[in-house]
Amino acid sequence: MSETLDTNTHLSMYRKMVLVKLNDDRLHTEIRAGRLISPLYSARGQEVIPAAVSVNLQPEDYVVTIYRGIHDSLAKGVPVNDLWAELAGRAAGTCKGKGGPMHITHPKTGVMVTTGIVGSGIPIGAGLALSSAFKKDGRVTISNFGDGASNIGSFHEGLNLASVWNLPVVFVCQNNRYAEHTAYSKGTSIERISDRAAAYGMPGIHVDGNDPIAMHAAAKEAIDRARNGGGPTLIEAMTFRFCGHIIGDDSHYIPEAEMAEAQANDPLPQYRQWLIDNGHASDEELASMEADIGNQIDAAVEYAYSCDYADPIEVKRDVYAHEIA
Amino acid sequence: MSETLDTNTHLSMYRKMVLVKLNDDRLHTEIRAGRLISPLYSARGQEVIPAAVSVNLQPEDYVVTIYRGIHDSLAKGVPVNDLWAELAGRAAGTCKGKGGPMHITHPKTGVMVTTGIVGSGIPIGAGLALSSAFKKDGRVTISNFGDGASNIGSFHEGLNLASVWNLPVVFVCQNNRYAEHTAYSKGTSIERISDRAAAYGMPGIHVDGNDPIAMHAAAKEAIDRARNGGGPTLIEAMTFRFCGHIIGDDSHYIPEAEMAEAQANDPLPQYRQWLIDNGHASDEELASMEADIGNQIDAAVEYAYSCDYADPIEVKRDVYAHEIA
Amino acid sequence: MSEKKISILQAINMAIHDAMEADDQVILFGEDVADPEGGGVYQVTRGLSTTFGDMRVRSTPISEQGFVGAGVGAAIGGMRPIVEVMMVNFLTVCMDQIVNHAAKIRFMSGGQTSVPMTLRSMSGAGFSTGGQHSDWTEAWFAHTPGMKVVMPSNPADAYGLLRACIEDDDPCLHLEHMALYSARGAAPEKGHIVPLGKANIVQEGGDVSLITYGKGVSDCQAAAAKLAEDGVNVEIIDLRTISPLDNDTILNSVAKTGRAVVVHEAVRNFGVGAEISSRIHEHLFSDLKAPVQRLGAAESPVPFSKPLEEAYLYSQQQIIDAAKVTLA
Amino acid sequence: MSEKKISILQAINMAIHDAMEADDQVILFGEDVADPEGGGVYQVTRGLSTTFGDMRVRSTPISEQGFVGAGVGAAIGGMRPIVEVMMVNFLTVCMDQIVNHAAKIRFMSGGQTSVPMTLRSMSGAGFSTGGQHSDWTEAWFAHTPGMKVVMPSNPADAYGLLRACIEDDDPCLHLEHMALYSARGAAPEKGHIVPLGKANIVQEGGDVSLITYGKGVSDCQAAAAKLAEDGVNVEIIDLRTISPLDNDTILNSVAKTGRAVVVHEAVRNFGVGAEISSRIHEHLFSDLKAPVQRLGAAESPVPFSKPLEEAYLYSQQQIIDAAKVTLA
Ligand SMILES: Cc1ncc(C[n+]2csc(CCOP(=O)(O)OP(=O)(O)O)c2C)c(N)n1
Ligand SMILES: Cc1ncc(C[n+]2csc(CCOP(=O)(O)OP(=O)(O)O)c2C)c(N)n1
Ligand SMILES: [Mg+2]
Ligand SMILES: [Mg+2]
Repeated sequence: MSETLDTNTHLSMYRKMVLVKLNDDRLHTEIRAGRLISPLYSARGQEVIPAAVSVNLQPEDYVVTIYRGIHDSLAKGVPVNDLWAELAGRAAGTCKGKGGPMHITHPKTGVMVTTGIVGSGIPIGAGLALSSAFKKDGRVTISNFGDGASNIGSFHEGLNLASVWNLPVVFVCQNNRYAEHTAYSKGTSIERISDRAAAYGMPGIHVDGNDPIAMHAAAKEAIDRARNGGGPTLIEAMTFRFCGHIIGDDSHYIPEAEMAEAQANDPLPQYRQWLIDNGHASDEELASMEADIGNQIDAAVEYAYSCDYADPIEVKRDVYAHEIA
Repeated sequence: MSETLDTNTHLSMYRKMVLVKLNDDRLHTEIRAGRLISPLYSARGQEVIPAAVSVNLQPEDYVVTIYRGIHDSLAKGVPVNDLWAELAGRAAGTCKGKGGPMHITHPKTGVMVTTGIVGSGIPIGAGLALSSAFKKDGRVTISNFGDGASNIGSFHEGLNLASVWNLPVVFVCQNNRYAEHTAYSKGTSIERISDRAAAYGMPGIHVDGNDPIAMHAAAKEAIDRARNGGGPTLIEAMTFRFCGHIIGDDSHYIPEAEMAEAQANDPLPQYRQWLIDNGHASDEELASMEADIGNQIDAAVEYAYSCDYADPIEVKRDVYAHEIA
Repeated sequence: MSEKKISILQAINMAIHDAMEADDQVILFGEDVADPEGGGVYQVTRGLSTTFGDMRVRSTPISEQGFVGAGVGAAIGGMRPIVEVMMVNFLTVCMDQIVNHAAKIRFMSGGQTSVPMTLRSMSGAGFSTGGQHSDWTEAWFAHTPGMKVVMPSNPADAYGLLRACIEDDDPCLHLEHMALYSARGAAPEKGHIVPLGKANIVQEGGDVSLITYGKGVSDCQAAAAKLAEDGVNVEIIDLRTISPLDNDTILNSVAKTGRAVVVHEAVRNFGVGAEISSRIHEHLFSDLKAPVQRLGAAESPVPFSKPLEEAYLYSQQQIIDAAKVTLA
Repeated sequence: MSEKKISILQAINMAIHDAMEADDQVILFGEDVADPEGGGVYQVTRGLSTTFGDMRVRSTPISEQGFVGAGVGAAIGGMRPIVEVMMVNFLTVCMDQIVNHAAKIRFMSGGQTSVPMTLRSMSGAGFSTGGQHSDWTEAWFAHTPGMKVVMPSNPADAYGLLRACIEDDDPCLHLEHMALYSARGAAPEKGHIVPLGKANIVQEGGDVSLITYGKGVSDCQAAAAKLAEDGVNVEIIDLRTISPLDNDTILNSVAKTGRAVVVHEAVRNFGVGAEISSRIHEHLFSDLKAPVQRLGAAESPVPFSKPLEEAYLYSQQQIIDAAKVTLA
């Protein structure tokens, strides 16, 4: 890591990372305790990516993400209260409890679509960018997806279309080396997904997605290009997924050495130490930030559980703009 | 053109080209005269590609092609009588008149699938190759498609899968510069489709598909590689489509100069002259070959029109292996 | 309605034109739809890119998942995209964007986002285009909550339904029959809207209700003329909207006639006719004088050859016979 | 049937195992199906790659169009592929290969080629997996000539239907309900076949026929037990095969009872129930004592939260009420 960013940016990134991490921990706790009924596709280990991307975004910029994307949503700014109410299926949730973790949506903070279908957010992201191109609203769209998604047709069609139409979108492939239980090389015929950008005449960036500074630089380059009319970029951010595909998955298919090495390189404690070593914050300051975030999450969980479920009649609402008899 | 092939191969290629060309001419005549009711996606101008590919194939090798692929089917060996009976919708046709021009199938000569859906023959070709890998039957599969097809998801998924599984298949992209009425660069974000092979760790060959010798060499290299366990290849064969997307299309969207230049480079008369100039055949020999082929087609058309239509009860047959009440 | 006659093709073109003129957020894309590409393979969209510019009218690469997905995204971003998927059979390559996304996003987001996108797609047997260019799957989309499905039978309805779809805040599928593109009829007034979910009684009659849509309407009219010769008074209902179905119009008609035949070009089994027939039986069990008859295509892919294609499609005689079965 | 009890999950695993043992041409692929990937996300295919090797059992990239298309090609090339598309909602990304190719190729080739491929796919609401992981679209495939569609309700049927699908010379879709994977029942004999197109009378009764499949069977059994307390004698038909429908068994039962309720988890409108209801009315118009009732899910995407998901699904009470409506 080399120093190029100011303390504010660093702390802003670290804060988002801690929020994502503690939130993920708490989700595990609540689900394991049986207090929350929800699938959980943990992004533990991938915190750096959305933190570094989102500090480069404006509040009105758009984000599209996937079932695993609670980290993307939180980093973009979805309020923890609304998020937890949704995860708890309550009427006060972002989606009235109708969407759940795989479909978090919060236009107020730019989180426009969360999809459970691998790859489908890529053309949708291109479409959001198209709306910005029409409106000249200056927005940039980030579309997040995994390494496995780079093998599905939507990836190909979405990237080609975004390139042909020169759209203001950044495709962020969070390469955590596994797609469900399938190791990268069993599904993907090329060593670097970023090299696929060349198939679309698009810049491709391969970056260590666990290195906040490198990730920040990659995101900044791509977002600036999109905002300035330079068109789309494909970023492949290398990372790892510590908690399996879904809660309950014991990662038995990951060689022990691979997991051990990844865990030894957990970006969070490393970044924390680096921030201290480089004088951006003291241990106490960070501890206090962490405690604040922890309290915020405690409050959100408590708030969520105190909320009511939506009335069953809500099944009939939001199917169409106007209820159909 | 440089000389590397023997006279037999040259004449074999030329014979196939003439067959395809005269057959196409006759289709235009019959349809225009109202004697044949059928869509026609002419491959006039693309004759070299299937001629050069198929002289490198064994009779039992598989071919998959598209609505435009009558040239591929004829070059592979589908008998003209069976073909014309099908185009005329007769019971004696390859498919009993159930398939028509977009679905020519003739397993006896290895023509396994003709599809009307852009791109869908690509994964199917991979699957045929997979069956060969299982059976170790030594077959190679050729999957033909157009330039526009390289932008659809099936292309991406099919090539990636074929590469990951190292299948004995050759993907032949017949780049005629237009997809329906859309010029190449409006749909495709990269200059050479063959460069997309790199996205799948697969060799990509860019070749002049109107040059019989170059095309022969490209096909041979790829087919040999597939047959010897070296896996798939993507060939981009540059060519042109003289008669529009479908019969009736006046190619108004093609700049006149582009069309004129392409027509001036019609590969058929050029190759004919080259064969004579290089002593492979005399003008008279070629004229006699052409006359023979013309007669064969005359006979096929006559034969087709003399055949009966299938009984209407045939609508119920071949839906399932056994008729369902 | 004016006295002027236009074709359905013209009506669709006019509807898109007028919608784009009325609302800047309306955009159009699909394969070959812009003028440099001929304004559509059937020229349905001719002139629109010249009038409204390359930004708003775009020819796309061949990538239906890509551009329908882009339609979903653009709609969420506040546009009103009209997206042409050239043929109904090609909807199979982008079902995910339509069914899992366009149709569900309003609900899954708890009403925060929506997809006011209009899909246009065409099909129709009778042209010897074979198994992958002529069949119909409207029943799939009708079975998809969140989607609306319409199919016009005449120029004024094509205009009015398409404008209603474009103005509607939910995803709509506007189905077009190739055989009807050239069908002529009274031109609609500019701005004419045919409300979604409202069927049309094309012809009143007291003996039997023929319930249909799209090309079925003219086929039923022809059959009704023959039936009239035998003294049978046919009522013809043009559904116009397949989903949501106009229960009231259907049930009122059959309550009156006591007999019904449902006619569509899609294969009969598990088709739209099944839903209509069940609803009629459910609501009018004791009023019905005969079981509802259903007509559709034969249970096979669409054959290429003319005689087989004819055997595949329902015939006028079959409509007449079905009506007579209910009268027996 | 032996006395041993096994789960549906085990039955499916055994059926694939025994089919692969019996026929070298049977191969298996899908996401994560091989043992290095855990033998399927729910371990349905555990052990098979170890037993039959990496050539015959393959985990695929995430590319359903690619690997279902490869299944089509491999089947044409003489193999009998079993292809797992993990969830029913993901069938939307490969509809083209299923509907335009697998289902149509035998017909379009005039019988020269065929696609003896078995697709397996799973779904089911009740697990708070939300709008894109739990709904059902069997009606789409039943509306597709050339396809066969089955859905087992118990382990022996799962084994027998799956083996029948694999042996069948046409493309079959084997649908699996997530809630039933752990359902236990008598183990089938090795080689047990449940013929396609034959329904099963699960319980005989003279008052009303409940017609259902999959998870609907145990739901109807539970409702029937309550109805029995009120003296209502229920006949339960487990369709087992959704397409082609077993007309004879359905019609014989309803001819006897004069009353019928169709129950499925898919949304009611334009669902499989509509076809069944129409057929019954068409054939038994004068024998019916009451209109056929249909039950299905509410007309919405599947909601995430428990109370909404419950409101979405049909309830036991609704089955009881529907039966009583026919008896009123
Ligand atoms: C079209 C489709 N196929 C399969 C699935 C099942 N599935 C869910 S997540 C997943 C793995 C995705 O891997 P990757 O893209 O690497 O993202 P990650 O989960 O690792 O973040 C699969 C196969 C799906 N949701 N959609
Ligand atoms: C999925 C799909 N989308 C659209 C079409 C309509 N269509 C038929 S041919 C064609 C153009 C294909 O162009 P290309 O791949 O270059 O092949 P060519 O026709 O030039 O040989 C299109 C768009 C189709 N058949 N299938
Ligand atoms: Mg991954
Ligand atoms: Mg082309």
